[in-house]
Amino acid sequence: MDREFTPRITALLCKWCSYTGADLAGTSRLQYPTSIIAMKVMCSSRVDPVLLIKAFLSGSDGVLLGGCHPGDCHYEVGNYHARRRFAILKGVFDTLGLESERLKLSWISASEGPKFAQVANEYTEEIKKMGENPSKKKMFL
Amino acid sequence: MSSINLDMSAPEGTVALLRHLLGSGKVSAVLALRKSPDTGAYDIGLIADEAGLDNAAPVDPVMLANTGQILSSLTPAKKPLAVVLKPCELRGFVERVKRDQGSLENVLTISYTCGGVFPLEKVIGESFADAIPGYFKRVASGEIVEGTREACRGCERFIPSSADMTIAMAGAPGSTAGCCIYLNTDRARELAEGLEGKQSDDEFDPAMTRELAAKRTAEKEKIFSSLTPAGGGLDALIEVFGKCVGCHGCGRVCPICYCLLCDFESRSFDYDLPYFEKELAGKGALRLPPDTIFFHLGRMTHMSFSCVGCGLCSDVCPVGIPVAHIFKKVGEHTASLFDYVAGRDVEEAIPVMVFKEEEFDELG
Amino acid sequence: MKAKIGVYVCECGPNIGQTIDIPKVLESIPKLEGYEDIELVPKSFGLLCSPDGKEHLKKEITENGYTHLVIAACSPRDHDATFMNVCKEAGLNPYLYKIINIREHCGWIIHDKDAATDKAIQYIRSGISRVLYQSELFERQLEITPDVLVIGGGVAGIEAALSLACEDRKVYLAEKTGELGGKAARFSSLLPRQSQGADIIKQKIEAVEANENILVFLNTELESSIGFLGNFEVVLDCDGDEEKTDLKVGAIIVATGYRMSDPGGQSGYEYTDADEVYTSLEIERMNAGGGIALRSGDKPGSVALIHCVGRQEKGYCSRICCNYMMKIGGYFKGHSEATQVTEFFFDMCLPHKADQQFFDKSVGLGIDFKRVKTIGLSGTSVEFTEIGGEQQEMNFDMVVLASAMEPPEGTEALAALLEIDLDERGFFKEAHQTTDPVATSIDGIFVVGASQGPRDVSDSMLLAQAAAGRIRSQLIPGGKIVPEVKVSEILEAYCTGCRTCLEVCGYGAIYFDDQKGISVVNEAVCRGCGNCFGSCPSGALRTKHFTNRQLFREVTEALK
Amino acid sequence: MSDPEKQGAGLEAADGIKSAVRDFLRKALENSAADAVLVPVRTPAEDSYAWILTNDPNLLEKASPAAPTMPVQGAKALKSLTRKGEGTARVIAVMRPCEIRAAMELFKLNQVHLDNITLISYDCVGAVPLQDYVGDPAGSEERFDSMLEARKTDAAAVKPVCRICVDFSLVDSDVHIGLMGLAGESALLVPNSEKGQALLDTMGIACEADVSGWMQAVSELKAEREGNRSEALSATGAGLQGLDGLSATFADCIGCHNCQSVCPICYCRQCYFDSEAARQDPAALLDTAIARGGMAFPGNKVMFHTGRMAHMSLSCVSCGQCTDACPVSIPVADIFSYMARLTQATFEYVAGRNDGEPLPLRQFKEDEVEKVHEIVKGAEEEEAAHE
Amino acid sequence: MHHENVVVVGAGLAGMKASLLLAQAGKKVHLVETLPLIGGKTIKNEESFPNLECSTCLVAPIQQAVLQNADIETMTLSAVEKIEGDKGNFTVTVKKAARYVKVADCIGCGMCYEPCPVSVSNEWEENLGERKAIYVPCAGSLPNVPTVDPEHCLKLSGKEECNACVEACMFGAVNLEDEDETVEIEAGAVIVATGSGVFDVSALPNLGYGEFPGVYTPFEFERLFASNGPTLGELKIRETEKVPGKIAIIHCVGRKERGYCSGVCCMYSFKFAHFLKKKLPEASVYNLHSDICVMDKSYQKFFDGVNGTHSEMLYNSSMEELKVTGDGDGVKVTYLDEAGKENELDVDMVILAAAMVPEEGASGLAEVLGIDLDALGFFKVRGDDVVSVESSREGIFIAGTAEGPKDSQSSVIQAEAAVGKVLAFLDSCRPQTAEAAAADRQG
Repeated sequence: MDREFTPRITALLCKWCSYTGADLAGTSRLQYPTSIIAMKVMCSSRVDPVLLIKAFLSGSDGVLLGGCHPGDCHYEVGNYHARRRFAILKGVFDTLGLESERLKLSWISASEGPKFAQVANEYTEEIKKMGENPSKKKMFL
Repeated sequence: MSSINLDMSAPEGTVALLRHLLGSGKVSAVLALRKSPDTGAYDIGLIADEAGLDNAAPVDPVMLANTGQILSSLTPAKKPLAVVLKPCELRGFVERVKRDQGSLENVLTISYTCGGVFPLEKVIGESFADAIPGYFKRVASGEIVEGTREACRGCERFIPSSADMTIAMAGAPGSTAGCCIYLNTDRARELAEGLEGKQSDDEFDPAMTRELAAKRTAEKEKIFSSLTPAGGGLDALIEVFGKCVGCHGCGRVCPICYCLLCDFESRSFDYDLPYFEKELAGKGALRLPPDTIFFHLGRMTHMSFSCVGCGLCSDVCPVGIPVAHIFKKVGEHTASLFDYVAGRDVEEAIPVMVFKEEEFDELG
Repeated sequence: MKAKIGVYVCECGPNIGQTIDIPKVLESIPKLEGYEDIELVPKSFGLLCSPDGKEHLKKEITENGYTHLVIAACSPRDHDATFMNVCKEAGLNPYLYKIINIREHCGWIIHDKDAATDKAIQYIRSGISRVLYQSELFERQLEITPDVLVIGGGVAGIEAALSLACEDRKVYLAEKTGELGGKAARFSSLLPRQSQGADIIKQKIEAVEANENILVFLNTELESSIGFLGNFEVVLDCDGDEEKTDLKVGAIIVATGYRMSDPGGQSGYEYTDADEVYTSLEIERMNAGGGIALRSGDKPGSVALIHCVGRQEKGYCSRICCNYMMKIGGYFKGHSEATQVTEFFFDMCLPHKADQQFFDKSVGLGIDFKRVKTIGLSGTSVEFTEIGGEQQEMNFDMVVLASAMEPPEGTEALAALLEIDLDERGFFKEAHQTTDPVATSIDGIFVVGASQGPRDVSDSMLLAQAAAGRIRSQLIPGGKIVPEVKVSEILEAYCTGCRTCLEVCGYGAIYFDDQKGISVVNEAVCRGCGNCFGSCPSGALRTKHFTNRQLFREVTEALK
Repeated sequence: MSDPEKQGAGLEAADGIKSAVRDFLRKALENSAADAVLVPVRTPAEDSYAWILTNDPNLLEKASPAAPTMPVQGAKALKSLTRKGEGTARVIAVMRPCEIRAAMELFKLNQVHLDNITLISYDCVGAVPLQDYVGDPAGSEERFDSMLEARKTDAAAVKPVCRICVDFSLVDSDVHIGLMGLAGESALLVPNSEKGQALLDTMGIACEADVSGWMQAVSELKAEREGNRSEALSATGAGLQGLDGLSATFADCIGCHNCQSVCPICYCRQCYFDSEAARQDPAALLDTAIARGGMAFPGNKVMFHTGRMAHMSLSCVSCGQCTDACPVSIPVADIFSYMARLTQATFEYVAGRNDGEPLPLRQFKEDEVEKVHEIVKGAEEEEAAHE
Repeated sequence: MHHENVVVVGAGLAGMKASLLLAQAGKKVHLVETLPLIGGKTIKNEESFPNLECSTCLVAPIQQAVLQNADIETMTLSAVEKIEGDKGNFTVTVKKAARYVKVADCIGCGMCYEPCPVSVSNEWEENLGERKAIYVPCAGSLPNVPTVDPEHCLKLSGKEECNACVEACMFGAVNLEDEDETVEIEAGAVIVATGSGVFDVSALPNLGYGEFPGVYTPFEFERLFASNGPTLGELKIRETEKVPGKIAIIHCVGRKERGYCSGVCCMYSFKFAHFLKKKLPEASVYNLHSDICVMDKSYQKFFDGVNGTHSEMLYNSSMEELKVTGDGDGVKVTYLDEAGKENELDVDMVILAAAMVPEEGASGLAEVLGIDLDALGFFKVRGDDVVSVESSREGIFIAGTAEGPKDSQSSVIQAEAAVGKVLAFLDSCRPQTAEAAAADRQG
């Protein structure tokens, strides 16, 4: 169990842009670590802060929310709403000193396979530096 | 005319105002704090006949429930109502109105510069009645009164933000001499017609309460810095909320938590045994019932930016967790992201209902 | 009954076969903790999306009587639809199946086979736990009415009506004023080919009147409209008669046109009604009537045509002004070649392939075109700076202003009534500017002609035909529509009626039930994005197939 | 239950009863007689206790099988674990008798499943009121430990309901730990069901010890308590007479409903009194107020409390959680104990006596709403009249 | 009695939109595309104006919908050879060139590219990148099935016996014995949406295209900028590998020669300015323009957003006098300003905003279909009064830039209008099947 720490990063990706971008990274055989666990949602706006907290408290070392670039939302404005909710969640984490770096919001378009891989790589490194999510070990949560 | 001065103390003056409103039939009922003459117990009375005003103690330093929450259940009002609220209660009501949990139509809001209230256990105590006269003196002279709730001692928003009428009390020097009622809206002026008193055109000047405001800010900083989870991370959070018994009383008394059934008590958050077994396999130990921290974090993301700092959550917590200040601290931050002030103005859109195209960008 | 889940790993040839240790995956599945009371049937297959693969899968589902199906293969974008169909054919509700993307997201992104394999196992485990919480969903078919309401009896509205009306499709054409044809009916000629405008419009109006499937309502405005694609209930307020007209229509076309902005309002154009300064529309009317003349009755000897009036203030180019000013220049030259015609322009806007020829022709007529940087008008004297030149002043007998096109009054009210959006300039907003230009944010409501943006007659008609195309393909007489299945729903007991979801919904799919004081989702309109879900603190909202329990499972399981 | 043939096994408790039980649990985990145990563990801030489910023998060090205070009623913890049915893990839960009795009630209400749960109860000396404990954890710990050592309740230190508790000992658990009347360094392990017997067998614990002495002590204490109980409760009852009495008692109630949400028996997701159904039309409220000259808020105090009594007093186990959670110190528990005694007596029913006894008001379910409405309406009117 | 099927020629934005609508209406559609992929010109752009939306995000769902629609038969590498009959009863002969890869068997894993020894420049990438003899034009192209280019394939061109790709494919999808085939389609109507080409800038030697590596055509620049392009979006000038510091965008290239304004060049030139500033904030960008054509209601705003902030606007009073000459490894642009004074501009890169011209196959196709072209070489539409979408032959319709230069919005409008006309006489009164409706919901 003491070998190098591979983070678990929950990535909730919008079906239209980011998930497609992740696919493109794959079809282009771009390399990134297996730490990223991608899950499809119809729109980043579907993701309620509570779901992100759940992921965090369940031990996700990082939580990545991926949506269309501002203005590109398949549903017009979903990502703007998602962004606000995310900002609030981060605000809560910041005030409580809860390593808000473990929460990341990123805009990745369908043609940005390279960007997805880059985000995956960089974010994994970032998280590695931070180490494990403490909530994994907490029994009093 | 934008203010009227009655030759009596602020508490008396407030009752006089209510008498005027109810007596003249300008309002059909008044919602205000009452004190039973025999038992000394408080309640919030919906008073429809003048006699009922004999027991009125509208500005006593007591908060049993958020009057804004009660007002919600009385609106939309078919007949005109006058209600005396503390500034935080008024903000709470405004936040509710924004969420369609109440309506300002036909409601005359009377508020006052608030000196803070005492904790419930003090209020129900024997000697409480004796505390009150002294309280009003100290309040007027701009003191932070000993023994009032932490939530109040550190409250900087003790000046009503959107009341029809504002009564100068806390931090308003000389208000012991008389009761100065500021009429902030046409509605207020119209309803004040015929109220005996010295009329003038002075409008309420926050400057006069500056000193108190400063003291409160200092106090708030002190309290904030004493909060364990202030940037203390997960461990600190567990330390503070560790003793939470999960009664969710904080949510139930919260004027903002308007949900009928809290999501965290809903089926989405039931788990079956296999789930726990897997958790156990991973952790070796887990708490039951689960989701203690989850509940509080979740609640913060849902409503912290609307927190009006009324302090009831701390009051009802059976184990004395400083819920109020933690939420207030978090709320001040989340609200500031949108230059939002909870309950300041009913026209101010709730941050999660709107957005700006140019803001934040990628986060994290 | 005990769940029995078929878990199929597609080798996808070498793509998964060589990048992921499939035997290891298959072994691991029965060992998964917490699934003791569930029967897991792990299998692998060469290529599931191949015809054989699909047949095999179908057979397996029916023979083994799976309650759920998990397929670990490629991206859902490639074959989700494929396997959903397989499930349907095999009699398994397609929403009890889930595809797991272990190719794009595991096999192809890392060379380390073990790592890829471990990740694949995680994915599959989380997929299994999710699928257990998925529930059957069923497509619904909705009856529709093919009839159409067209608001606005100008060229666009008329064209829309004519393109749609047929035996099994009535068209109701509602016009605010007392006559059909709109402004264009008064034009003496139409761009780009300068043919006899009035006549064409007249013919079309006659065609409308002759068409028994088109019911014209004059002096009529829309009073209310509720419903959705295929099922709108509208009320028309016909000026004059007492009782309102209630109609059921399947679609609504908005063709309320434009109006000319008042050039008097624009800075730099000082003139009074006494001055010989006219708008292009006034000239059109004169020309169609007694002919163009000064107030004195004399013919003008010199005319200034000024382009782009109010463009800066409006913040947009009205697209057609350059062309119609050349047309008007043509009128003058037509009456007398001697008339001295000068056109002042900033940029010559000739977007259509034929426009350049038209411009060259105008130059040929002897019209003098001046490209200016600044221009001002006092009375009928024009002060201007030609590009690369000095400021100078010229006097004219007559001045014609090409003022900008803008939305007519009543546009905002209509938008509010139909719950469709306006753009920042006040024109109706398209569903998508480039890919969906005649639709709106509400399915079944279309905008055509100049109400969607400055357009000439010809383009306006084209937009009308486009809307007709959309409606003809969506609303087939006797046909049905099948709304999205993965929609949101609101749990009555949990809803507090705070209206947050209404605010964030971009499709008017949520309405408020005043009786119950709660929000309600119109499943026929909802597109299933889940924004309302994300916005609801009460947990009263649930987006089918993306519920919290399903996603919680997916997330937490992947972390084990 | 009190079968004279009963045998028990001695439990060496030289280092205190807590560590004796800890060792027992550790042993159980080590010989995999159980997969996990559910016990109170002191919170990191050492200012309270929380129910922890663990399979790690080492973690038991922090566990306190008999916690001084009862922040969360054990039955609630058990409910959150087993509400949705059985798993495979075999869990030992160590709880106070009142917690086990609550679990029995919840079992009947299908809120708790017990097939894989082994319940261990112990002679309870009472629980320190929650506020007292969080106010002075260290002191409370001391007081409680000395009570435990002396195996004697210190009335001043425990909840009022504990002082008059008669079900402090053997209940329908699987294994009971007898303390009363035994010397400081010894305790009794009493198997109380086949499951319990099986547990002791797999752990190789033979039951030869004589239990009569302990049972004697228990029945004496019971008798003594019965006396105090009826005395105290009738005193409480006296203060409750008529609506005046009720209103006076609940005068300070602020309607936070903490009492309901911490109650192990109030298992509803959403209390009827918080639900949409209980909401009144604003206009109607105002009109009533005008007609009657006034109206008091927070309203429906009596309605809520009487309604709750009607709903669950039959199952009330007098654990005292409600009083602990009341921010205005209303003796809710005493009042409910009083009601419970009456209602349960009428049906010769003892809440949580065992898991077989049918709920007297099983058919109550059908006409629940009407019943509530009667009570509610009644209370409403009288209360209003009282204005 | 007539046929319900419709042939759509050209699988660009207009063609795809038309096909989807027709399928939704329950018609069988045969979508004929000469290239091995569908999507048209739009998918070459990283972002499209005026909202700078990611083009792939806009078009990919449409492509997916087309490919997954049971009622649309997508025929790539295909061309119409012959058409007989009349409106309602056409017989359309389509020649499908051999793909040498079985679409049904290929799963698009791309294992076949690696071993292919041949490497030639990729025309779809405007020859800015290389490809193998077996290839997909770009990452993410749809259908995601490679094609073999017989001209360069060693085996097919008879140069040598090479089976590398055949062996590499585990699915036996590669079939070098594949042959062209010809199919006859009974169709009620035909929609021509073959799009347009770009003015050949080398026809204007004074612009130095081909002479100086720094001079780019619009689509060259689009691919250079695209994140899925040959440089993964890295802006480096070919050969010199230099990152441009100064860029000149020259408007109206070919306008005079062609005799019309294309209506979109101004906008994409401003878009380029935006692109450049986004990736190279330090760069200075110059737009050399004459008439600025921003006719759509939203275009002016876009222009205002770029004007000055992203690019300096320089008035160029004569295209004839404008010269692009070499200057070290940079380029010099000489032009006459608004006062007619000669000016010089030293830049590293020049982008020539070239006119939209008829697609090269247009005249051939016109002949095959027996329809007229206009004087400019675009497909002619009927109606002397107002512009329509009907070609000179009944039952054949024109949509998109095949009819003349226009922006995407106008192309889609024409496509939808064409569908309207088609359905109007194919008289679609049969109930729509649930499947068709469901299919429409896909994606």
